[in-house]
Amino acid sequence: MESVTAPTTRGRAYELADEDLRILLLIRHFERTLLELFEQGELNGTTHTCLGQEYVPVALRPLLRPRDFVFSNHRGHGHYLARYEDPHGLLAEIMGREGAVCNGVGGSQHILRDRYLSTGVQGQSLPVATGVALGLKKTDPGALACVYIGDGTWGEGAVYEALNMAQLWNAPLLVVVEHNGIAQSTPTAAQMAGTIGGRARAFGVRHHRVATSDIGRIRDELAPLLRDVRDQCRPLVVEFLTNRVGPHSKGDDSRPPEVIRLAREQDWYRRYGEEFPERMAAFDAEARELVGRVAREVAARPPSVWEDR
Amino acid sequence: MESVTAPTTRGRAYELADEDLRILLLIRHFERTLLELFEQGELNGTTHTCLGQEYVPVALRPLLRPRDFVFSNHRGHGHYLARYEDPHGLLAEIMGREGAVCNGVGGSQHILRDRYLSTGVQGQSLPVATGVALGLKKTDPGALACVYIGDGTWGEGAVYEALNMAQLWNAPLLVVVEHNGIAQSTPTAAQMAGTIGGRARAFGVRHHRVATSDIGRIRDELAPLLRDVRDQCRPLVVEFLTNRVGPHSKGDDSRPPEVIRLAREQDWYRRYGEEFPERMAAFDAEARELVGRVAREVAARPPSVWEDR
Amino acid sequence: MRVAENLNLALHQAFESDPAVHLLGEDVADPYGGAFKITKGLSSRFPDRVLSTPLSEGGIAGVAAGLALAGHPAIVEIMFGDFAALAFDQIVNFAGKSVSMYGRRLALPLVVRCPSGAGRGYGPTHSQSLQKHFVGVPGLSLYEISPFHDNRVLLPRILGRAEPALLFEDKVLYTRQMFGDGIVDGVFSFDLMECGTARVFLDDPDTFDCVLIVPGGLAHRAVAAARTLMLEDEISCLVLVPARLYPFDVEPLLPALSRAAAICVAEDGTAGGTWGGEVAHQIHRRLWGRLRRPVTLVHAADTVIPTAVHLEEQVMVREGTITAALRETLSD
Amino acid sequence: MRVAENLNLALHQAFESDPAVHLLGEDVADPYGGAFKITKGLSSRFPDRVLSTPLSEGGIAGVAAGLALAGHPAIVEIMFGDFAALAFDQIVNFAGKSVSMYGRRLALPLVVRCPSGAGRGYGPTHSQSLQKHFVGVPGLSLYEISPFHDNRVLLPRILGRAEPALLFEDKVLYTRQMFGDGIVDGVFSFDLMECGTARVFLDDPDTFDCVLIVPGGLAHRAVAAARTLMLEDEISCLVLVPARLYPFDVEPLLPALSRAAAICVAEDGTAGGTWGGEVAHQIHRRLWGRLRRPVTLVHAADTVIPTAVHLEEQVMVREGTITAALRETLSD
Ligand SMILES: Cc1ncc(C[n+]2csc(CCOP(=O)(O)OP(=O)(O)O)c2C)c(N)n1
Ligand SMILES: Cc1ncc(C[n+]2csc(CCOP(=O)(O)OP(=O)(O)O)c2C)c(N)n1
Ligand SMILES: [Mg+2]
Ligand SMILES: [Mg+2]
Repeated sequence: MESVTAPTTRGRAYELADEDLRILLLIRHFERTLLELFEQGELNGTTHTCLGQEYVPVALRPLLRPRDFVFSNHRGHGHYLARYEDPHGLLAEIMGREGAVCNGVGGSQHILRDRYLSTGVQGQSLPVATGVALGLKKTDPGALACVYIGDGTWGEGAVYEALNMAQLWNAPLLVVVEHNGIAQSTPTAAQMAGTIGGRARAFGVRHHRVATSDIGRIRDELAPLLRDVRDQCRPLVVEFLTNRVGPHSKGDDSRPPEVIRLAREQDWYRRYGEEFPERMAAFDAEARELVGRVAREVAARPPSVWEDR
Repeated sequence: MESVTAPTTRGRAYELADEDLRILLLIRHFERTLLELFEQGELNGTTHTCLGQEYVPVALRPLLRPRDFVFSNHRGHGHYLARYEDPHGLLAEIMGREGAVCNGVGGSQHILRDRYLSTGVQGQSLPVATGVALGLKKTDPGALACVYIGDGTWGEGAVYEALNMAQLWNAPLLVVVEHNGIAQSTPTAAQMAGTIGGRARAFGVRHHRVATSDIGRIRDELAPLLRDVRDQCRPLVVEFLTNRVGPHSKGDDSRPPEVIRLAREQDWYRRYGEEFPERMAAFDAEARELVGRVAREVAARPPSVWEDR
Repeated sequence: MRVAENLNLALHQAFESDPAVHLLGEDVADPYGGAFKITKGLSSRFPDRVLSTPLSEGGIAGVAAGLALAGHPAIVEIMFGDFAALAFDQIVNFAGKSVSMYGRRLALPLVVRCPSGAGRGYGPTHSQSLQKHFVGVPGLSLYEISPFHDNRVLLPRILGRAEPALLFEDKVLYTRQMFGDGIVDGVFSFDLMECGTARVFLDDPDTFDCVLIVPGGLAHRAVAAARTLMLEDEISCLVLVPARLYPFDVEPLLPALSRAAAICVAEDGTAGGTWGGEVAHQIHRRLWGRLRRPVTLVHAADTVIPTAVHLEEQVMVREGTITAALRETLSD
Repeated sequence: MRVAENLNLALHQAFESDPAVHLLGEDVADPYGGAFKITKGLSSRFPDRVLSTPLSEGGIAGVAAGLALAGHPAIVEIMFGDFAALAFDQIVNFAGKSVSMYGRRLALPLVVRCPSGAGRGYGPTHSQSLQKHFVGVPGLSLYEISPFHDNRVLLPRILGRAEPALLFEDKVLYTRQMFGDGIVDGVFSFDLMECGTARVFLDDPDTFDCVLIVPGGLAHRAVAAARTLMLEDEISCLVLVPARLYPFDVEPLLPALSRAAAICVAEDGTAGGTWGGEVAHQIHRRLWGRLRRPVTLVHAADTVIPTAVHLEEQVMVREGTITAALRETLSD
């Protein structure tokens, strides 16, 4: 019921597809732009960027299908962009401008589009996703419900109520855990006794740990597991060991410098920059340019209108 | 982190002390009397008898100390009687008569006396007991908080939130699980994926399974474990594999006859009756007589008065 | 027909008429059929659509919301309504919010059934009426069963709105008979107003001294109070029993209310931020200057609901609590 | 001194004066010091008594109740008050009940702090004012911080009652200054009535046209409305800001209220079963026949709190919402 990737790349090397690099960088620049806009006082409220974790939804991209439901959380921009490549709609949502996915009502944390839904209350979405999975099983066999949560969210009782029911009733549920070692300011060890793997297994739920950020390898590993979620309606917890490179939200990073340095070191962005500097530079410039244009376009739009209350 | 008893008695045989037999039978007759009183229409509301499970609190009796907190649940008469040997106060509480432990306000499910407290909402008491354990650790080192729950209660998210915190913060918490294979009408397999042991371990919490109803053996097994709870503030889940011999509450037993028969076969009452018929008969008659007298006395009392609202 | 049976039939019909409807709850499957037997027979007829759940009130509400989101109208039975407290987040902060917080209306056909109320000796954590705690959440409607409202009409109407709703069900009412054919007893008749509110009257719905407004669980006590007031005090009462508690529209009741010498709203549960307070406020604002006296609210005593019968009686709203309140009101 | 700082000092003093006091909450430890920095410095000074918790709002409330039960007064910080929904069972059905459901009073010194309110663009699930959902639970008191009430006085008083309480804290208020020395600004003064309610007045607390009652989070908006009404309409308002919202005792306010041409209660959150409704009901009953008009309630619009600033402003109670409501009331 348990499997793990080797943390280092062994065996055949995976090529990073242009498409994937493009989306990775789209997300990266989207997030950076948000932090800049915040600093410039252009944005209100709060936002949680996924800097360092962009590869998780990018890796899952071809493994998920349009009829799958995706449940996202507070740190969801990458999840959304990997699914819809719609920086305009998302930025408009965050800035409250015309063309916003949810007319500016939901903002960064509350997005609904087709079969994609996020909420700002941690843990709440797991039982909901379980219900959706049970529904899909009847009306859309082969489709699954995927729900993203962080390591800290394993503090919520709702997680266990949901895992229990998902396993009892064979829900095609995929729980993607972005284990970045921290919840807001609290290191995982200070908020979690035991392990995520142990907790999944305790409910009879299959668990797989992904210790690499190599997108091709991740897909190879996950493809057969996701097949079982779909075909056998067998719930699955996939735990990504990942790194939060940025602050929790806007500049609130109280981690010791050493920890931040380590996170940065493991950042795919840095690694790719070293591995293939020229290709990176070209794609990076393109993404930066694109997001910059999006930001200017969206900023120039009139405020969003909310009619269908 | 895991240990189990052998289900059958091997090695040295344990003598059942008179004292233990007396209390076992006190509880047994108390519960039987309740069901009779219900049938006769003498009681109102509902009640959950612990028929078949009496030995659990009796085994724990000498292992718990007056300064320990005990948290009980809906099926708590045995827990109370094993601690206080006070059938008058409890029956008065259930019948709403003078001398009731809680003036008839709490009834069967909501009892408070010194450091004993029960509530009717399943799972609620685990976080509370964790808090009490943390408090005791500071002001009463060596004391623990013991909380009784059933197998079905493992459906509640509160259980996991509490286990996590208890383990993270080294709370002297003892969770006693009376795993009787059923929750109201639902067999454990239909409401629990995985196992109780796995769930405790998933939170790093030590787990011990008791598969015997031999009181002396249980005490031998648990004594060192409870010492660690007290001295090392190491949380512990003790899972008793036990049998609900009676209905869930009053006559609502929808189990197949075969299952009920099996439960009855394992009943200590039947076994002791075979093992030492004469001693049993004598003690049994005494307990029956005692509880009968208590019931008559309490029934003759005026209604309880509730002043300190 | 007993109310429990009527509700059971309503559930069966909901399952028959829409093959997507699901029901979830603890011990709801046959042969047990739920703690109050309201779901009897459902799991035998529709085994795939009835989920007998673990003890996970919050989780169940969430799973049901998920089913609803995926197009399967979902009904939840919370074994004792008190435990809806455990599902408060899912009901108020997910289901209730999601219908509007994404910037457009979202369909979410979810009904959370809450067996409520005291009078059966179940004690402080199994006898509450938590209606008031759920009042005033945009997108979340509150209903209550009554002996006047056929649940075979009410339930499809609730589900048809495709919005999250709570359905409160008085546990004592389960054991009583439904009223039919406009007859309450030899003395009182009833009809349903166009807005859905039931009105109980003596001979003529337009002739009365006082108006009593109560949710369904109090219907029998209110009618009994009306009877007593008629016999002993020659005060005639119109009893109004709405099926939907929130949002509450006082408009259609104004003609009757404006003629009343006294208006009393009685409800189970303690005072403070209640449904009755909401109704009273609407009446005060709409009929200001035309009311002879303020609306009287009747509640349970300001404490927990004790277990022992004699204590429970001291605390609960009884027929006598209502008659006494109306007498006092009229004597002002 | 900023309100956040005052509250922080109050917590430090509570820890100094009672070595049994504990505080629990998510990310409350240094250097983070809580999402709103209210607990800054506490964990450094009292490392054994500050528990930075996992994400487990329900569990935390339970653990805190357990500490209180074992004699350790406990303060919980719910990071965003909205998540108190997850602790609803523990707060209402354990802590609130346990003080009386065992047939005698039980001490349970527990304070659940709820940073609340909109205006900071946090969106529908991080901006609510859930006060009304907790109103009317016997044994559970509700307080709200204000710029007039020194938390170094308020907090010990709450803890001293040794009963479960919720303390609502407006998130925007955190960033404002406390008022001291009876001075609000060049125009308005304030004092504290004996009952603890703050009153803001022009020259003389006994001379005014209207009364505005608001919880602390609305204090600035209410005072601003009073200022506008004075300058633009020559209407003078007395603003009343109670620290304890529930139980609410209207008695000491009656002399002032009975002289008002209009009374308005403004509160954040949507209409329906609100604290303001409760206050209004008490006023209507006590001053029936002496009021010129019914109490006006002011609420947020009947929907979720949207994220975008321009939308949030459409929904929230603003100064203008209050002035408009009072103008309309007076023109009736
Ligand atoms: C129920 C609930 N409690 C608290 C919060 C506030 N909060 C938002 S994110 C967060 C930390 C979440 O940590 P984790 O799940 O590890 O996700 P990460 O932020 O690391 O991606 C907290 C405490 C919340 N949104 N919901
Ligand atoms: C939160 C909550 N949900 C449901 C119930 C109703 N209920 C009382 S006992 C029970 C079954 C409990 O099963 P288990 O924990 O196995 O204990 P057992 O009855 O077998 O001793 C249920 C569903 C309750 N009291 N509290
Ligand atoms: Mg994390
Ligand atoms: Mg059991």
